[in-house]
Amino acid sequence: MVEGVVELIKGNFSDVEIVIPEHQEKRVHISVEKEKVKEIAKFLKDNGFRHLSFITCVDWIDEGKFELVYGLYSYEEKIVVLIKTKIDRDNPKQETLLPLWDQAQTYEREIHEMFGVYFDGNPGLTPFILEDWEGIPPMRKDFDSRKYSQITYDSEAK
Amino acid sequence: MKTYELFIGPQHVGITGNFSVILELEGNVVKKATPNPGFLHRGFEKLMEMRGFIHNVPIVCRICVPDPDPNEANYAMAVEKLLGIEPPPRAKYIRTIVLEFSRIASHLFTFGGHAGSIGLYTIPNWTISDRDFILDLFEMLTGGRVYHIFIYPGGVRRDLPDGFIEKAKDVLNYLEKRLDDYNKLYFDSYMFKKRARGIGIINKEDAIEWGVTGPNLRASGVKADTRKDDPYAAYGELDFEIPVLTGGDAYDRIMIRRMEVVESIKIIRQALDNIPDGPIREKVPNPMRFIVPPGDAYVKVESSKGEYGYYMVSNGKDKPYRVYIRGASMTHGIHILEKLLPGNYLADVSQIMFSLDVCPPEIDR
Amino acid sequence: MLESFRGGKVARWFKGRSMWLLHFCTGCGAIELPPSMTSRYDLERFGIIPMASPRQADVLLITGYLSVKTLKRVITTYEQMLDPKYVIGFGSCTINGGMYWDSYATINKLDYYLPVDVYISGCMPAPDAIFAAFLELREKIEKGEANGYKLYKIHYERYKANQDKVFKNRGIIEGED
Amino acid sequence: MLFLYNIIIVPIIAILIGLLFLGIARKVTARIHRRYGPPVIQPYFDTLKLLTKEDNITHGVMYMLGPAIGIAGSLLTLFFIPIGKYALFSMHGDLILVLYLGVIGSLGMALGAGDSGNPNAAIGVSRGLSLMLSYEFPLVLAIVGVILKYNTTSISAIIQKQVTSGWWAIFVIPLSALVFDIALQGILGEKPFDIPIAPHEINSGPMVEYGGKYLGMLQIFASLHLFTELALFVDLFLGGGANIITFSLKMLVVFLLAIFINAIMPRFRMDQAFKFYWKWPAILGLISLIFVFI
Repeated sequence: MVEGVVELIKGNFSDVEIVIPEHQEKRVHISVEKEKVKEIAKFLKDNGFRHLSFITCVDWIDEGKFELVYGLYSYEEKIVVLIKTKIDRDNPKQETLLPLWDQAQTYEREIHEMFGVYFDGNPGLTPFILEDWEGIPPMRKDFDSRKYSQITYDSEAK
Repeated sequence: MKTYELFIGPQHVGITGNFSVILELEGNVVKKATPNPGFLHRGFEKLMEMRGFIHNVPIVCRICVPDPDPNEANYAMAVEKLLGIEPPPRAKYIRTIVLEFSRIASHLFTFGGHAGSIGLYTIPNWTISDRDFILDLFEMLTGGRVYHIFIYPGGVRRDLPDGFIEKAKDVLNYLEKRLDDYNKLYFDSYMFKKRARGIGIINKEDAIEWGVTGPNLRASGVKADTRKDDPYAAYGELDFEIPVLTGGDAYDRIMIRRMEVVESIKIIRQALDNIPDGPIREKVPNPMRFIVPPGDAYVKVESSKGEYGYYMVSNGKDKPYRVYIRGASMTHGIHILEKLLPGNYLADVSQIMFSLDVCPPEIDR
Repeated sequence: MLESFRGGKVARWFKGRSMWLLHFCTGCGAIELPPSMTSRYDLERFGIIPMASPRQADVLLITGYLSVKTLKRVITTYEQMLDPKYVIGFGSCTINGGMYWDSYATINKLDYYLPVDVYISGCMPAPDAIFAAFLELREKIEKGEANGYKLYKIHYERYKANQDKVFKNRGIIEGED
Repeated sequence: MLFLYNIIIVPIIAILIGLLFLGIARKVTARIHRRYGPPVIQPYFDTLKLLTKEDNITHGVMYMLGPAIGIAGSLLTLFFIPIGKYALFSMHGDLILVLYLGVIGSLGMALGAGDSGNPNAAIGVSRGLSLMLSYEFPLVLAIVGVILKYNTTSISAIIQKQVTSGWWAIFVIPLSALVFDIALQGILGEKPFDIPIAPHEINSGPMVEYGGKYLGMLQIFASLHLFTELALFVDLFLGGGANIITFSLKMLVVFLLAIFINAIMPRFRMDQAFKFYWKWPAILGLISLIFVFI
């Protein structure tokens, strides 16, 4: 149950903000400091949340922050927990989750490529989906896809 | 022994789409596999940030080509969650019917692909042409064969046309009959068992740890299905089983899909029989000013490949602030392939990919 | 004499009746190819079968949008094919970018980078449309109008300049360096 | 004069019939797939189209010579195999000679494909040679059975003895015929033994770099090869034929059997094929030999 999970987290971590979103069953959103992510992920993993669903990133350009979102799922409780943390946009660095889940590699590689977030301790942040990409990572809000497409693809070379 | 490099794809018959795996081989045995995705990258997540909430409906279905409807359902559900509305019951049933037909169509495609990869070309011809009957149904219902643009936020686009229920039942009866034919040639075939048994085994613990989802997870012995665990559409009201096998090899991964086709037929029959009357669409904001209150939501459905999730963030404007799409093949196609392929023969590489049902557009988006 | 026979009417007639297409799913249009090749529609009745290697194929189907990463492979593949070779642009995406017109990853007009003989409009073109395209290509071949491969040689500078504009690093195709 | 005439006319007939058989195979397979299928003469279109394509690649001398060696090897074999009543060359021991010559064509292909420098082709060649190693053993067992039964190594004499006794060898030594037929599936490269050209695994294997006129030559080689091997089966086990038409019909029956199996079978992996050939057909061949001795 959602309440059980909330109690569990509250009992072990004091400085986390827990939100149970409206209209959404079986979801718990928690916000933590970026240093705490690995610790809390490890705790949740030991308590049944063994499936790393996804890792993603949201670019809050007005605040100057990147928000990393980790989705964990428990096959026993059947609840999704989203761990959110905000990191600095100018120097985006975060500790890797590789020691906990091997498959974090795939997601971290993608975020590195699409947002330019650097994951400390991840050795394989090589180009993934894009090839020979130069300039700002494409998923950032200040990258204008429409303009890029117009310049690059809408006209012939002179 | 000397190793050499072999490219499987992107231009290769044994690849599940536009995708590439670079193999390091020692003789006939794979030593290292490096999947190289990105050939189908269109930047959907970026495109969706540039389009209004209602303008995104036609493009989301393009994300996974063989099984497009989970995308539409996911997108609609995410918007509904943020708006705080529920679709009417009739719309939920119609969604269930469409989703399950889409699952059968996708599984038939997988059977064809896998049978082709072990050299049995009769099965692709049969399954893919039988899949066409489902596409005909879709054409009747939505007007499109492959992309349906049918599941809207708040409901569905059209009601069932006249004669649809009878025609759908005919197709189901026909498919059920055809499954016996496939059995004779494919599922019960001695050669199929000989080729597929014991190939690419994922055991139960690894399956959970590596993030395997969907039919591939159930083939490894974990009873987990979003349709039961986190019911959406009308699945909570219908009676169906979750088939589970324990082998975790290519054979079981194909057989579990065969069992799922039977369950899907059962689900559609129930949905067709019990479909309630009523409206098909909940009131949504004016399409010209489709504003969604700020918030974020993670929704997921069980697609034919596995857990298919959308994480949507809205900042109260008329466009989504960010949409993240979690395709099931993201793990299956990259991480699991890296783990599974080493140690196998070159001859089984394509078979393993098809049995995992890797769908490259989901990875690249 | 041999040369004139090769380009002659008889040879063209055979070419129109045996179009081998390359098994290369470059985009989502490839989803309609299996239905058109299998029992219900059966492209093989026109002598059209998929071929595994570019050396053996005559027709390159560009099934939908092309990301720049794929375009690089497609051009290499096209250059590996033997003359005479034909290109069919499949779906709206090859004509003007389709619904990915503002995407940073996909090209908009295939015609800038490769000579296209026949276009199929729509998204996605149904098997009937594919059949129509192949029959039109056959007609063009028989009339000797399907000259894309010659144009590619004549205007190679132009095509290459366009290709170089979108490739940051042409070089050899690396898998994983 | 007649001799020279035949040396030209026989190969042409063989190629035409071989290509027609390939067309029939495609049509029959299509019908099993519940498809309409291409016209029966589609392989003629394909071959002629391939021969008129321009070639703008080269991979070295062996690459170009490979198909030629293949065709030459097959032609040589063809001349020693009686077709209908007519045998171009006939002598004692020609059955053993045919066994040797039959390999030359495939070796030519292997040399050519190996020169193309594509790893897929190299893997295909190595698979092809391993497959040859696997089916040669049961094949030889079957042929030794025939030789011992009729006490001669001349194909013409074997046909003669079958015709005079009134019993075809397939009824006298059915096990040997069965073993030969299983080996034939591998020789013709039909499923479950189409391992060397498996498209899903190695992108059509040895042929991967061949295109244009070289592929056209390979088509001709394939048709000749098909004709030769089927003719050998008909000669050894079905009592040859009175004229070319009955002979072709007998060949067609054997070929259709191969096509039916081809359409309903997945393919073996190489190690499985090797094990299979050295197990069941080998045992059956040995049992057949014991029966022949008794």
